[in-house]
Amino acid sequence: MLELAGVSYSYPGAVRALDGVDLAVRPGEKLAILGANGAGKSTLLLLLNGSLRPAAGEVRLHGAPARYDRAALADWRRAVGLVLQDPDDQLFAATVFEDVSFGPLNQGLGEAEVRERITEALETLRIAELADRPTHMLSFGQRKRVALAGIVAMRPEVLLLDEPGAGLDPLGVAHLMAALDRLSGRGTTIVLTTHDMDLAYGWADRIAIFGEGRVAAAGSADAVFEDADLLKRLHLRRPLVWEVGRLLGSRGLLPDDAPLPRTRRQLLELLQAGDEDAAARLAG
Amino acid sequence: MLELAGVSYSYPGAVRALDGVDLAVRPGEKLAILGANGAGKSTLLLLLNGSLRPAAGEVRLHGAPARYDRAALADWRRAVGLVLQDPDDQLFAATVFEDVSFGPLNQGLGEAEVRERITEALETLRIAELADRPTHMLSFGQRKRVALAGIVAMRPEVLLLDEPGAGLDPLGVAHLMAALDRLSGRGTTIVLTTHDMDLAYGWADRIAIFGEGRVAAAGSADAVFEDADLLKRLHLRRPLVWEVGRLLGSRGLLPDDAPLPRTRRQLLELLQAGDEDAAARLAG
Amino acid sequence: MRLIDRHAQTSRYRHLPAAEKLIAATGAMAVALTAESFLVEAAVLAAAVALLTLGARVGPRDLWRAARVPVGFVLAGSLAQATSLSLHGGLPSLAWPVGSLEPAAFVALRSLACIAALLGLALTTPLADLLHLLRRGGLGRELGDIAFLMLRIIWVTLDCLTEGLRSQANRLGFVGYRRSLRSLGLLLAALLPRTLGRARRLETGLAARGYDGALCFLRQEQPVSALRLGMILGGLAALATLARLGA
Amino acid sequence: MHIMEGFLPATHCVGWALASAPFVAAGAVRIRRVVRQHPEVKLLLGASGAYVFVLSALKLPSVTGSCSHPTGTGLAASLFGPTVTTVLSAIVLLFQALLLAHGGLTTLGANIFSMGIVGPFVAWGLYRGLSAAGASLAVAIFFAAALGDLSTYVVTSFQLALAFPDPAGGVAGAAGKFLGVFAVTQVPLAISEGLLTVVVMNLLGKYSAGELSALSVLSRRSA
Repeated sequence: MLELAGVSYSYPGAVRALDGVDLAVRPGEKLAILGANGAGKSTLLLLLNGSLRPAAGEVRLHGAPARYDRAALADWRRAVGLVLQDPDDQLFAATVFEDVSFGPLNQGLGEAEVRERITEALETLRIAELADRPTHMLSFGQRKRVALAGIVAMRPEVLLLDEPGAGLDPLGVAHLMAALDRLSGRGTTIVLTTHDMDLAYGWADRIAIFGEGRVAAAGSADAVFEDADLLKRLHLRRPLVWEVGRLLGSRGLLPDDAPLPRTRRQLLELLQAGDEDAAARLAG
Repeated sequence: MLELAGVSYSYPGAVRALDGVDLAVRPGEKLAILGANGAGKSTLLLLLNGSLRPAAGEVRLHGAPARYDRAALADWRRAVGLVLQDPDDQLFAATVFEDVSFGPLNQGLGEAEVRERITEALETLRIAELADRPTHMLSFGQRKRVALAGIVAMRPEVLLLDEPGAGLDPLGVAHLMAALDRLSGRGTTIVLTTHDMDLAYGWADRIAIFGEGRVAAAGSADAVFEDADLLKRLHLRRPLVWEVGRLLGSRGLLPDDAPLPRTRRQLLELLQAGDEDAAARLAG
Repeated sequence: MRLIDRHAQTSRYRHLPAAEKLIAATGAMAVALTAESFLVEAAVLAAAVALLTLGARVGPRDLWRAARVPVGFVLAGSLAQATSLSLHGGLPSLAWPVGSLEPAAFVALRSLACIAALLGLALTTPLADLLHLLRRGGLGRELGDIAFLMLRIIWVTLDCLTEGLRSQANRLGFVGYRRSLRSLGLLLAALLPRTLGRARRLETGLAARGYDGALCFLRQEQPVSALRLGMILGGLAALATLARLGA
Repeated sequence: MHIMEGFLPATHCVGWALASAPFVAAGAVRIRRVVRQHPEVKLLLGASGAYVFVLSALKLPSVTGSCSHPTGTGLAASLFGPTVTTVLSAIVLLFQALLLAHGGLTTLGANIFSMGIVGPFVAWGLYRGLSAAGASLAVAIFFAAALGDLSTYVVTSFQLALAFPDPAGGVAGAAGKFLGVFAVTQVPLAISEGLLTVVVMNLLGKYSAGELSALSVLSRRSA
């Protein structure tokens, strides 16, 4: 539904940020784009929603080459929402309610519909109680969620998020990821960038490894994390849960029928279950 | 050497941020202050270097109550260096060299001494090659290290760091922590705040758990992470390495003589060693 | 810097329509400025302070901190007004002319009354609410949008400034006059590109939300209540009557 | 230096508001035109105004050891041009009245006249004049900023003197008094502001040429 074909991009006076990127986003999927700081992940998202125009190659939206005139961009942004890393780059109004209303109003919706969208977006992010609060008195984590609500209220088909977990504590990340799961459950396609391998591993359907200006590997987590040399070259490391799960599995310490754990919780539960198995065996 | 006794602090017109904090920093130690976002960790650091003045209680420096006149503050800051979270707020000069020279020059050192300090600080941070680079063209991770170098060049006895790992990818964190270890090896006392439990567990000599406006627990990692209820109440969770290590230990899956793993690397090595043990036993 | 705003955002009166509060405050100022009796000025001052401390529950300490600078100016200005400067044998000398004290005291009291009325507005009404009124009342779309953006960016930039000052203080940047000036210069020179960069990124961020040059948003505001408006106008009328009777 | 709420008589409030109105209106018309030609300038202006506000909230050290706020008119006028600065200053003064209780609503017109009109135009004129006369950049900027600050203060004293003439010395005598009362802090402050502005413009010229040229769309006279 959203596709980059051979896309290159350079910032004026700087080295090439993207160098022949191929990437196709599939409808309804949860795609994580992994890469080190400065690898160009943000640039990639800006190209995916038309904020930047490729120097070479093509962006395709619903199969057709993207156009960059005003009307086309407006449609594009209706379909593809982008949440930037720093919420202060996206918030402008004095209160949360006012701020979230901006996108839906720009879509030309009526007041009743806009109100409904706001209520729903705040509800999805579990921040209904913030509606009335001034944006400049929110914590960083709250601002992050408000910035996301501002896009969610526009009901895009595809949601792009730049480092959604950056700067949040574990609880903040958990809240945010839970909201993304609710959106995904309703059919929204979600693409996020991160350098947190465990976050990506626990959440994504599909993972794209990004480095040296292009997508170096894309596929299931298991396939992608197999290539140790590639990860090393791009200064990435495997998720800890992946590593521990593999090692435990290879030693036969996990229940045979269980799939490998993908999240911290799954790993710990499996370990505890193993504990009980062993205890049961001893007792039996 | 640096001590908070019953320290309270409120921001004007807002709720109490700190409420009777007791904390003593010991010479030469590596102390991690753990707490959720917004718990008041940054406020605590600002009190520790005299940037904020307690509403109640006392800060003690080398055993004597701290004074807040100009001369005393200058001495204080010579002894206690604070690195803030966002490097962009801390870099002013056009080049890395000039920026790092800011502190030593303000200390009134001669040019030769200042040059030496800069060279040493850049060397410690492994960024000597950046000396002539314009600060605004550095990556985020590089800017973080330059901001740290600016304080390191002042050779403080105590180094305070606010969320040094925030926003960095794993490689960036590894570089930064390696630099902190070099400083610690030279006798610098280091205090950092973080919400990354694994980072704290792998690095610190001692851990203080901060929440609800005070230090709720302080001591060795093992003692501090024992109290599951406290951690839960403060929205913290145990380090994954700690959890996995414990569970493996309790199942007898780690070599008996080895201490529990504290870092990702130690954990994986122990697991692999166990693998080889098992293999050896099978072969034997 | 944030003291007044914090009160405004958390005030009990925050949700009253800004128009009502603006009418009350500017009405009180108009009465104070046109009245010529000490009694009326004192009544405006007392009413505003009472509304702030008893009604809006602003603590006396915070009220004083908010009023400190303007009150200082009023005292200095009135002192200058009350004295007379003359040159005797080439040396300037100050004198207290007979009858100069009363008019100076009156101006001081009038000014205090108006400052209290201003604080009555500022401590209960977020600035953004007043900007809405102005935008509707003829400030124009462009200027209104610019004022809103200013307000938003001010908060973000102030955070940068505070952290920057802190960081420079940590590195002894304010030891001595020359170093202080140099440090502030470095800070301001670094802050301009940062602030302009913020504007560029905000443009990208807003474009992602369909920004096409106009800032539009829905407001949640209580409608103006005829009862409250009547009470405000009644109070102002009483003060105005008092002024006429006193004159 | 702001005239605080309620200090000027009603007639003077109205008078100064009327005196300032045409300048503000002219600036507003220009801003509207620039914004319509270059829509992206709206955000640039918002950021510029925020910068002017934050600048004026800074505590400036003075040679006497006392601290006060700079007017920022010299720096703002050299960055954004005097017409745009007038409008931005007007909004800044409104914000200061409502966020800091510095200045006031009734005295807004008088304060705009001194800080938003006379200060920037004096600074701009001096800067252009001195540059044309061959003064070095630093000298031109120093006098523009220092005298821009000082002229603001002189105008304020004059405004106060007009409102409260001295029984013996008349308006001139009163102006002397008000100048005297505030001179202790203001003259050293003007010198500090001049020096600071030199440092800032110097650094900006060296390292932020790109940003300065982005701002030229605001200060260019032909726009």
